[in-house]
Amino acid sequence: MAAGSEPQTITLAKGLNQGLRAAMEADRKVLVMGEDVGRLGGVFRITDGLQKDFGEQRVFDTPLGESGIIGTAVGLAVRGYRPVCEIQFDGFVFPGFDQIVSQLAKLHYRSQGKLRMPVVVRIPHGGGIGAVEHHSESPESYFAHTPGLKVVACANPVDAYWMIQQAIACDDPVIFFEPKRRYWEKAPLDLATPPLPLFRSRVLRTGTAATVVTYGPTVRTVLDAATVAKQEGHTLEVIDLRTLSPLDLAPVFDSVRRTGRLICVSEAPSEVSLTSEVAARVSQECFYSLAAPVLRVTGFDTPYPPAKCEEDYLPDLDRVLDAVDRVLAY
Amino acid sequence: MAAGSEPQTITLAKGLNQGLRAAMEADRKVLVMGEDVGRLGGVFRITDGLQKDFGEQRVFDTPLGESGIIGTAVGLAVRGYRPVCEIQFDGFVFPGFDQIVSQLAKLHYRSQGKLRMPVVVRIPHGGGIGAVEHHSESPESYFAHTPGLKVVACANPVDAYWMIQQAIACDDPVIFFEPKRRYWEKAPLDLATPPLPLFRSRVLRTGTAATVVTYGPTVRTVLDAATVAKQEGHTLEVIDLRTLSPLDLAPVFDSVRRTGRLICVSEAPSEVSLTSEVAARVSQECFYSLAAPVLRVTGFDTPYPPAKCEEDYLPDLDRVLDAVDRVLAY
Amino acid sequence: MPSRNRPSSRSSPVPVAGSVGPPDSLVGTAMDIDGSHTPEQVIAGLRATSEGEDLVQLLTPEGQRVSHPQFELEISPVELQSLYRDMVLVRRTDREAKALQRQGELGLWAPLLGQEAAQIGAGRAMAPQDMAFPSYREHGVAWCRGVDPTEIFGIFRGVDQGSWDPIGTGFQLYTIVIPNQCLHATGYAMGQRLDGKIGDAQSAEATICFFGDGATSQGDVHEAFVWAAVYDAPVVFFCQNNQWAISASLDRQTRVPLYQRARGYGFPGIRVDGNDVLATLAVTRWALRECRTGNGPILIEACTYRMDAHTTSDDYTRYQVASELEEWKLKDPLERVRVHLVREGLAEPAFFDGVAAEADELAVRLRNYCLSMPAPGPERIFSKVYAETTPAVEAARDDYLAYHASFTDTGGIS
Amino acid sequence: MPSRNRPSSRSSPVPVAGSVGPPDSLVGTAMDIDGSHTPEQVIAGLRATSEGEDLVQLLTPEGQRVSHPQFELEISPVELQSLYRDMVLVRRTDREAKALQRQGELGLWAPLLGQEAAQIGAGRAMAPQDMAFPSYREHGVAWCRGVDPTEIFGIFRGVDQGSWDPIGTGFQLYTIVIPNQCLHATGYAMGQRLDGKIGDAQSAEATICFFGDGATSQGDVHEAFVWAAVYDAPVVFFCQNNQWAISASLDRQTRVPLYQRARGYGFPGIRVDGNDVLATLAVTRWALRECRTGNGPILIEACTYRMDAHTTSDDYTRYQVASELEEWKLKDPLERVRVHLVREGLAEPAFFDGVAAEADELAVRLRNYCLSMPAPGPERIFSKVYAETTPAVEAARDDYLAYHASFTDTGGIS
Ligand SMILES: Cc1ncc(C[n+]2csc(CCOP(=O)(O)OP(=O)(O)O)c2C)c(N)n1
Ligand SMILES: Cc1ncc(C[n+]2csc(CCOP(=O)(O)OP(=O)(O)O)c2C)c(N)n1
Ligand SMILES: [Mg+2]
Ligand SMILES: [Mg+2]
Repeated sequence: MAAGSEPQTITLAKGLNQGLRAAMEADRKVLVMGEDVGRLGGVFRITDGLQKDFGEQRVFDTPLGESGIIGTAVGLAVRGYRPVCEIQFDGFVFPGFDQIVSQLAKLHYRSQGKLRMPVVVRIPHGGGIGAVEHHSESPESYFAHTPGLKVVACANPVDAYWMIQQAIACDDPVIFFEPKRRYWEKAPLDLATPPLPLFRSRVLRTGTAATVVTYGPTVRTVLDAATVAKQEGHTLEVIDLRTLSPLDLAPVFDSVRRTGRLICVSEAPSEVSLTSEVAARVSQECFYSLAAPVLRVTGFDTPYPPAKCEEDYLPDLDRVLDAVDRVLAY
Repeated sequence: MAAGSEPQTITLAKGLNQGLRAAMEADRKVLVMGEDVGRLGGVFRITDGLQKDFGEQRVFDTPLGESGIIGTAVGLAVRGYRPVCEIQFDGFVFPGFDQIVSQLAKLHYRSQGKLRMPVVVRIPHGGGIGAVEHHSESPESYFAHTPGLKVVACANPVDAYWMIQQAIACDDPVIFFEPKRRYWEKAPLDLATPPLPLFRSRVLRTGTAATVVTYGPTVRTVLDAATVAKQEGHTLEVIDLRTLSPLDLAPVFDSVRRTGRLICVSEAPSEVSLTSEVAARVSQECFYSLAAPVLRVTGFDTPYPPAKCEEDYLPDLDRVLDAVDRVLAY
Repeated sequence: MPSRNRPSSRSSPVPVAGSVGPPDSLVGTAMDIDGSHTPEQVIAGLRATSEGEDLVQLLTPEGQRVSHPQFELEISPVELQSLYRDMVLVRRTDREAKALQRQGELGLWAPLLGQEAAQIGAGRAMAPQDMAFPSYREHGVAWCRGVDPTEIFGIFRGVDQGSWDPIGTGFQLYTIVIPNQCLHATGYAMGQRLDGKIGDAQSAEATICFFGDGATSQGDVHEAFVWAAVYDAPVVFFCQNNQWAISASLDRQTRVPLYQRARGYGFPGIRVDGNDVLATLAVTRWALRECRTGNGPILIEACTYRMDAHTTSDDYTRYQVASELEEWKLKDPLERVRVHLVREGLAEPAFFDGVAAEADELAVRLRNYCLSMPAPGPERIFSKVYAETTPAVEAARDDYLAYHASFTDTGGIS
Repeated sequence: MPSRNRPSSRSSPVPVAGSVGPPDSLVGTAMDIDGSHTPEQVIAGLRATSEGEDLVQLLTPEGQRVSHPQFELEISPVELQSLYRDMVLVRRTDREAKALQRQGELGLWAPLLGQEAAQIGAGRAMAPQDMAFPSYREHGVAWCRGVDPTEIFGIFRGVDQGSWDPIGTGFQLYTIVIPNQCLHATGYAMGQRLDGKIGDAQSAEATICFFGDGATSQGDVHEAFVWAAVYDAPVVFFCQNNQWAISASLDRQTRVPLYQRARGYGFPGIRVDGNDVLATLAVTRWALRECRTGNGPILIEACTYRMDAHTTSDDYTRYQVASELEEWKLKDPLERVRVHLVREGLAEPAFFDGVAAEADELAVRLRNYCLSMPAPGPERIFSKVYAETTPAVEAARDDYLAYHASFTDTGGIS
């Protein structure tokens, strides 16, 4: 995909695929590893064609084991490589959690910079695809609570294309979340438009009635809700967090100081989560500006239910609008 | 320890030991398992003497592996046993994290009650003992964010004695945190005084200037701070959360409605943590009562530092009092 | 243009469920197992199957009974017929499930095509008091334990996560995180020993754990082997080596045959022809008996083949070798029993007609049940999160159900 | 009665650091390794050591050179002397560290007493370009890689978490979470292969990974074995079986000798007398060469014994059998080399006096350095959390340092 070529419409999946391709072309130390990432191109085809074009040395299927994937990636990083690990589904990252929390997150600190961990762990997250258990989890908070890690979530094809390249270029370990139910959404990619830095949140829509903060798969949900709210006469300011650790809340504080109202939306259970953190920080920083308490619209504090219940489990347009009604009622 | 015997002064470690003993006497399905829990009695001697008295069938050393410990405990629970697993140090729970999050927390829900998981996972947590890396972590938030688990933290010898028995009697999986640097603190145990239910927080001191909420090892820190603050003319209301999931915040809301000010104290990093949740909930529930933003005094958002730095890393009396000064300045 | 939804249609403007996956990932290929082979094919199959002295086989691909020094099997014509019947019925169930998935009645299906003998052989080897810990593909074992296929369908239709009684049936719930169940099985078996259920008594118990070739790479399998060996747990580790872990062929997981793993732990490892229901039955029966009498654990590697896609979302044409598939067709687990029954005159045509008719009835029943399977209501989200429920869960449920009702009442919010 | 602290004393009213642990857990027992044995004792020791045909030994406990069909070792008197010197110096370092811990100068110490031959043999077998991934007890290997003991002390004094250059020294940082480093070593070795550092060239590289007998039960060891085998990684898995995992004896981890684990993965497993520095050197040298030429991985089980407590916090009198300890004293790794050097006239008394003097000087240097070791300031907490720092970390540091300064200025807040 040569720069300067005219905007091309791509899916979020294609954006990731093209971004990985660009990163591998840019730096021969970049490796792609994981279960089924080779010939199959990953169960979501995100790595489609990479093994064919970059060879089995740089793009390889691993044995079945997430601790093995992360642990060997750590060793490869010590050796000077920049591994990009694919975790097949959100629910399968936990066997690798120890290597992520005890090693990947701590080695730079332990060695006081003598070892760097430029490792990207790609995780398709969230529900809404009618899957069986363990395929619809939203484990972002576990990682955002872990010092030493950086955590980002992309929500659209253009961000997907740029953010994966920025994550790979980052010298710190990055947990990279991909909104699996949005993989097939399309958008035009104009390479002439320079990307936002990786660790910045973005105001997607400006508004005055209330601020709505979200990330990942629910960004689309919130934008749709904002469209409906506008028809009803309320303009919502919509912010896509993009970076979950470090958090970039300055734009949120600015916004809430103007709107006086905040709603946090996420698919993850709410207890001890990213939405707790955002609500706590905004309540502190915007103490004198808040006209209403911060409301949260999230997945429920239960295990992820059978697929036939997920439409009720996931925050949808109606639940967001209901929260808008409630926050405006103050 | 026969009931009715006169109050006996015990350490927190002894409280746990006696509580385990009582639970094993009460129910022969209770098993104690983990690394070095047998002949050695655990590295902190919490299980001291149990193997001698209850035999190698009910109190046994396991091979070295936390996934193995939790995973076999799940199988034993399916068989009708009530395993009490010891994780030797907080930093070593992560190899068992997958079994805890994917299985222990979900089996009751998956089976819709046809399988019960009365498993207790004991974890000594927190710093302050001058230890090497991975021996001073505060991983409570990871578990409190996980639906299906119950999470408690004891802070004194009397609670230790009763809470471990209540946790073992609970038909749900309980992650049981023990404040390792407080193991040797003493208090009189009067068996005549009935215990508080397990999932209740407790007001330890009443006050009017501000409310301070904490749990585990920092309860002692906060009580000391309250003593000093009193000398300085400010009475602090001190609340020990005790239960981290489910949270029992009603007493906190009541308190804050009276004091108008809240400080949350925890050793854990603050980002996306239990203190975020408490701050968020109180900011919402006590929106019109808060005279000042909720302040947090916590460990820093860095990996746990070398032991020689922990005195600066850990929230101490001075940092709590400093927060009191700041919250009162509003 | 999105619009606030009406009670009737509460779907988000962007279609959600089911809308995912590249088109090709939604199409698999039905396998045509007819079993009419030329002599050349049969011989080729025979050669391929008998590779390795170490493979235990009692019935060759072309239906010949062969003997084995260690594993003998006395089996009556009626027993043979019922094993054949089991395999036909579970295969039919599998094909029907696949069809239902294609028609959108199931969200996903994990086919067992080709693994019928491994699963029926192992399932029928179990005693009523034994316990099985399955992975997610053990539909045939479930059948042997009396778990109705509709209960399996419930998982793949997304109406529940395993609705059968895991204790009463002696068949635990499916486990999707690979291979967590190996440790559960080991712990359960440790419990059987603690309960004194080891010995010669009729009441002695054993546990059997199912997992795949890919699963053997996970740490949990190792810890299960270590624990089981150290505690002499009465557990049979039954590995169905179907040669693939999604797109990963066996050489991604090991240099040597998987049954040899057991050597490093000090317990027996045996390799059986997993497409031979008699050999699988004999070896598993022996292994379970050994465990019941205190000589566990034991590892069994059942060599078989995944004759269909990994799941209905998988496109194996991207990685699987057609010739390999053809070769394995010659070793079809059902066909060899059919040929044997016919050639040895152990079953009349009427028997085969009867089984075929039974399969048709079963398929119809499953289809009808599937179509009429009730979807859970929103309250299911909040049900049984805990054995001792919490105020928070109760409150969340009440709030949501009230909110939910606001739509179904008077035309909802607007 | 608690009181708001003054700059001078900022300690909490309840004493915190160091104040923990039951008294008995703070006391270990110094071992008296003198090496003067009766013939009976020597024979007993010999018998005990040579249990199992499979044990590779080149120097018997009483200092006799023996030959081995597969592993020969040409070694000059000077080389022998330097191996002896290494062992004396690391043992002295170990004893000094233990003494410093007793005096409160180190927070903890993990003794290597008894494992000197295993570590010096393995460490000296490494080529400069090889990479070592240690656990937390490999002080002897560190010595061979030129890591000064004071850098090891830094970890146990709590001033840092590993201050040496893990790349330049070819010796990675200590790893405390058991046995995470096995996968790091495997990944690093995969990288060596990717870099084309396999072959006969002088520049060929290998990796060696250290872990204990207890560590072998963890899933990560298994995954490391699987990955290393599948990718032909040039890594030597060096297991120091010191018979104990804190209070767990070997039978808690396995039924069979640990070197046999390798069988199940299809790579060689060798058992060496870990108290025989010559055998350990020969076997490890061979294994590293095999790896460099592309024949990795290889597992080595070095049979040795933990002659002291697990750490200075451990009280092994609660579980360890004194007789076992006595038996192993007869197999002391230093003593057999000393006896050999003397009996064969390969070293003059002056040599031994020289080494003793050197050990004394080293001990003094280490002690002095330890006492003068600077404690990190609070800024260390916030240092190098990320390669690319974040505003949050910077702000937290600035806030805290300002707060901290408020105490050291004008008498602090009051
Ligand atoms: C921990 C974990 N990682 C990844 C997956 C995704 N996954 C599902 S099935 C599968 C392959 C399993 O292969 P195998 O063990 O041979 O069993 P088979 O599907 O062939 O029966 C993978 C990687 C999973 N379910 N669990
Ligand atoms: C994952 C993990 N669990 C528990 C511990 C606590 N622990 C420290 S050393 C040790 C025993 C290790 O024994 P072994 O592997 O034989 O090594 P050795 O100490 O004998 O050298 C244990 C259980 C740990 N460090 N890591
Ligand atoms: Mg398979
Ligand atoms: Mg050991």
